[in-house]
Amino acid sequence: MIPPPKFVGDLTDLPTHAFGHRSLTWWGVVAFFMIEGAAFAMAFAAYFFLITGEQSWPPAPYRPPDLLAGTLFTLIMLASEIPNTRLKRAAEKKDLRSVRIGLLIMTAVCIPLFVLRGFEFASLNVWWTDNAYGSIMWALLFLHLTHFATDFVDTVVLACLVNTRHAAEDRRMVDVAENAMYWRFVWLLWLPIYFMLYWIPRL
Amino acid sequence: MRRALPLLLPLAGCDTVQSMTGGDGRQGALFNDLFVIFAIVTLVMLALVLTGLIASIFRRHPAKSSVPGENDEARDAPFRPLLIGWVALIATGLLFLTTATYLTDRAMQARAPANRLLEIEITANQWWWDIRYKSSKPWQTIRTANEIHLPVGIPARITLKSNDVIHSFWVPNLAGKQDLIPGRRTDTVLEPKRIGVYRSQCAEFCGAQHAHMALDVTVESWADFNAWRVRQLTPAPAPATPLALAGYNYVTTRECASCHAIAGTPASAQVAPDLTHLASRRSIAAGTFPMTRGHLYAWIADPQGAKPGNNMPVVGLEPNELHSVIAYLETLK
Amino acid sequence: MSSRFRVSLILLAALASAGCEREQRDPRGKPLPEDQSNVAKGDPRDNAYENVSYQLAQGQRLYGWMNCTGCHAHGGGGMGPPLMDEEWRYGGRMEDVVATILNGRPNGMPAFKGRITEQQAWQLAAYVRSLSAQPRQDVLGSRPDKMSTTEPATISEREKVVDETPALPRDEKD
Amino acid sequence: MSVMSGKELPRDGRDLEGTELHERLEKTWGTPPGLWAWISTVDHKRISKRYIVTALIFMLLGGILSLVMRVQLATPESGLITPDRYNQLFTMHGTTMMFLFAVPVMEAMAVFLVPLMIGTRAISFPRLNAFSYWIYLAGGVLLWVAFILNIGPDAGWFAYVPLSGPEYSPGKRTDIWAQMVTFTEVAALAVSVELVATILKQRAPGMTLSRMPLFVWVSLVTSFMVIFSMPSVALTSGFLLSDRLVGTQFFNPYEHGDALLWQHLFWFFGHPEVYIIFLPGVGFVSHIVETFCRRSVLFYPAMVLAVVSIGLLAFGLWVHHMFATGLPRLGYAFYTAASMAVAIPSGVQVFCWIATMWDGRPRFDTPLLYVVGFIFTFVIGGLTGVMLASVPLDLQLHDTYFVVAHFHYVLIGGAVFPLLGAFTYWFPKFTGRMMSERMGKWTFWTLFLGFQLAFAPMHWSGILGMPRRVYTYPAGLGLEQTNMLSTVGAFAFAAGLFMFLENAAVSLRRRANAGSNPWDASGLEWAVSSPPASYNFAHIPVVSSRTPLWDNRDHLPVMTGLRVDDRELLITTVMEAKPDLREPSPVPTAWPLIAAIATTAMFIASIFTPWAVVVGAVPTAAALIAWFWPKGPETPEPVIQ
Repeated sequence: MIPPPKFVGDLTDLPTHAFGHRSLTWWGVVAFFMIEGAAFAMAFAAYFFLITGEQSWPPAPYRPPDLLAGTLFTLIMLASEIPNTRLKRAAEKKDLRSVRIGLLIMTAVCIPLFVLRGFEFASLNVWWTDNAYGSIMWALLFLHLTHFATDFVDTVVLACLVNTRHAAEDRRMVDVAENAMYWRFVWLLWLPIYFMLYWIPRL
Repeated sequence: MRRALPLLLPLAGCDTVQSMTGGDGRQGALFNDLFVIFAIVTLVMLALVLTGLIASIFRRHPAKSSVPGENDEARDAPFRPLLIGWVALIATGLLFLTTATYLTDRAMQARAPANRLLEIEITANQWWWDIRYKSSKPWQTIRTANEIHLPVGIPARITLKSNDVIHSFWVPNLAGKQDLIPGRRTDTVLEPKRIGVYRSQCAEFCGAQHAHMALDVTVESWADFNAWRVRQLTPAPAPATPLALAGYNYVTTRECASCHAIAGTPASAQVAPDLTHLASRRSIAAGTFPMTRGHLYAWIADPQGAKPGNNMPVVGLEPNELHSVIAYLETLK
Repeated sequence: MSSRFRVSLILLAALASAGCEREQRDPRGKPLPEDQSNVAKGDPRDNAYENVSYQLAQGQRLYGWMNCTGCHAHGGGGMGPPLMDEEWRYGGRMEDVVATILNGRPNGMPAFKGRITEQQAWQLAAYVRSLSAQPRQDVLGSRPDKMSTTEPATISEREKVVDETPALPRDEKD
Repeated sequence: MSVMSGKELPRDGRDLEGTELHERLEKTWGTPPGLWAWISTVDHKRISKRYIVTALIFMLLGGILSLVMRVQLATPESGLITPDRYNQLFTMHGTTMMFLFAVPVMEAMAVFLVPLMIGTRAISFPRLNAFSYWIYLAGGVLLWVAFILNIGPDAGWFAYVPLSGPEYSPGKRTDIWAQMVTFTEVAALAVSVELVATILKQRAPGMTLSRMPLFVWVSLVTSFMVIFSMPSVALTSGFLLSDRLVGTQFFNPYEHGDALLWQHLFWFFGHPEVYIIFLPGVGFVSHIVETFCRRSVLFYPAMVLAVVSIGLLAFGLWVHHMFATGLPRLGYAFYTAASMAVAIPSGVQVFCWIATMWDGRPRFDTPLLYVVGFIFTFVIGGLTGVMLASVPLDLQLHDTYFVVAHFHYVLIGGAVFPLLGAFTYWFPKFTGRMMSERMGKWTFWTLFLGFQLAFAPMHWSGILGMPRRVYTYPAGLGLEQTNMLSTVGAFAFAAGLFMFLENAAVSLRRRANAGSNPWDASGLEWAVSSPPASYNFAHIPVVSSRTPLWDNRDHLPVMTGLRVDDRELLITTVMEAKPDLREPSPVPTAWPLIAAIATTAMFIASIFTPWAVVVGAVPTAAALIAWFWPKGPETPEPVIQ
């Protein structure tokens, strides 16, 4: 029943990995971006929906969040793109030494960010139990924290991995490049959240 | 045309007190007209599809010998004009239906110039309706529960609120639904066209007794309505018999008075339905039972058996207390 | 039947009864037997109200319906004593609270005997005790769907700080 | 590590084919007997079968609930079950059918069929696939164990706040519902990610986008719909859980929250959900029509366009579930128009199928009967849908039994009939056996007539004023006959379903072996043995048309050179499907199961305390790290850039 094969080509010489959209993993990562992006889009929609029901935002007598911690966090996030880009390039060039250093730098960058995030919660000037304004502010900050923490764990694991015997495999470099891509996603996502948390209540 | 809808409904022998086929209100009648238009258009479309389907099944198909899939794309071409025509037909039908929808909706929204407008405020609770007829003079405000009376031909603007969860106000014979949402204030207009008794039922799932959350609607002449209103404005009469007096004493000082109000007596709590004219209503417990002495006994003696999960507790009345309470409640005409 | 299977059946049954108890919805309230002999060990009826979500929730609604908020607010106290703290003037056991509700106390607490049913008194008492975190925290919902009448902690705390140090940078901006 | 030439590695080709190739590939890809292998397998076909069997069990359970409800509703003021129990029943019925049956079973069909249809050896992320099954199973078991313990959710499958909020739904019932949603969302999203990557990157050489089988197209579109709609309900059920557990105020109208926020977020998911369930039916029907009419479906581009446009329109309709909430009237016009517009692509599809039957040479085997039943039923459901899109009509018909009739016509007619047809059609591919044709026809007619008897009267029940979700109704409203008819019909329909399952069970044991292509169909899934070998394709097929098996009757063109001693996939380009890479595919492992157990523990514990999220994240993260940690050195490969 099965028609016999007719050999029309050979695949032996194809490479076994590639960077960017040629690789399967890249598409998986992008699909996860879409999922998370959709979740954040709905959270943003919920935020603006709640605003429409209010006389003022934040509702009286609440004060808008304090700017310091969030702004510092944003600046460090933006600055971290410099070592992040370098790391991605090093991975694509398969420069293992630079990748090792780059991953350590990215891990180190996260430490002050975690501390600042703690201060950010404190500077919101509202508890999540106070009202829906407080709830959505905490929710946005917390949702972003989970993404940021996920990438941190991923970075730490990769930093360990590139110091084991698995480091030499070329696919590791693809992993590192994709982790760098994820970091971009994390800070890109942060920019609208920063604006919504700290500036819209001041408009 | 208003009467055409029942013809489409072989099983609907007659209009009932809770049926969309009634068309007893202005919006209800408009709904019926629009429904008939939609029914005709959709039935025509269905007939077209079924004709095509049946024809395709029973037509003499070409012989079975040729190879499957041969020249398929080339053979698609003759069907193209048919497909385009079909899409155009659907689009035209939709355009027609959208226009009809728009016009009907506008007609429903339109306020008939009325020199009299009734203002009613309905607050939904799990699982009963709190009714207030508003008036510029506070002493003319009527408070009742689980029933509304409407004068025929006079629009009633109804403001809707909820004290707990989302409910939906719906008198199928008169008009479509409007949700009652806590924290929001919605409104709707009823314009009854015909005298009659109707039944309204909560149309949004609201918990354990959603099924037993009905509202009696009476549409009557202006004179009857006025008589009813005057009666509603009078406080409860003093008990005349010793038994009723015993009941009065119980109802106004004990558990009942913690939740219910009876105008003209010390009972003034706002938690549960107003009882001032309880005995004049058509039903008990938000349309759960008809108003009869037997049902009243059953309800007061064991509200949880009659309507499980509702918020009226089993008080555990002694038989003599029960008799006296019922005797008093029956005086609340 | 293997013994392991039997053990797992028993475990499942235990889980079932535990789950059922807390989740039971008996709209009549639990029967309240007159037996008071076991008071020393704690009244067995405590569990039937205090650890049953539905009874607590009913108590929560009664708390509003019977206008307890009028004096006690949402537990913070007002004319009447606060109910959120650990202090009980007349004893904090379920029976004590029920007795307080039914019989009233001097200085303004009215007696509710004859105005609410005994089951309702137990529901209320269970809710009142839950305000001071007496029963397990996950039995009652986190908050009612009502306005919270207590002052949000963040505002009052921070206002104080602002008052004491008027030279904070964000004040200049204002 | 030295890079050595990979030329001497064993690969399929002229030197290695036939039985020897089969044995060596089986060693690489196969699942050996034994419990451990069963637990750790990542074979998409095995996981798909588990998914399907589990989903069918949930369907039966949900169906039994509906029978109990129908008995309760057969007579007015019936006292068979308490209102509390009834509310649990209808909530469980809706939740089970939507979250535990319809979406998973459709995705499971895609998990089985898509890799075969596009000619690849495995799904893209097979471990994620295994994980998704375990998570789905955990969510379903959680819900049903809770129900058996009388903690079943009772706020409706839509769980409107504030009824589902902390004050009006005491206890853990709603938390279990909300967390079950999280489980099934995770599972569905994971499958969608796999399908998108598989479809875009693993198609056989030559299978350009314009040669993709229609079922692959609908799988792609529904996967994107899942990706964009399900995060919405995951987010909002998260809000609900936090309102109930940690006292956030999202839905508390007295503290600046809004009850309608839930409805917007829920229906932004809930409406696309309906099309996520219905679109795979479009795919099934297209394949069945093609095979049994001996002619490819007319106007392939129009069909694809129709599927894509339904996928897009689905996101613009959610407000038509909320017409009665009193939103600004002006905005309604848009949603009315958008909702009605769905009739156009649906009409195109119906036209194409009927025209295919007209122009082809139909043979009315059971699968094609289901298609006929589908067209009849679905068109009625679609037309009542047009009625419901009209605001003045909807304000009357909304939340009545008319709507119940409508969506059962759409979902059973539009999805379950095609699904049963698809089961019959692909049964030989799944199991290697044919289903009984005679029994199949009896089954079809029982199901079809039982369905019409059960659901047609509900239109009248609704028009006569019967609201949905009521545990009983008073006598004297004219509802007695219609409800009795519905109950009788429901039992007939249930009998049909049992006949179907009986047919499947008997056929599985007794019927003769089906060949690889018993229907003489055209798709690549029929170019492998029935049931397919663990590696699917011994050689990667090459495609040059939409109907490869019809066009290549003598020889199937293939490409060779994938490794035989390691799991390797051919990765092709997105648009043109040109061979691009050979990527390794993961080996079996139990880590997905372990990760699923850790995640389950975290999810369930977080019903009781928020700290479970923090504490539970640690074992979950540990399991995930172990899962992705590379095992052993890869065998060396030449690197050619």
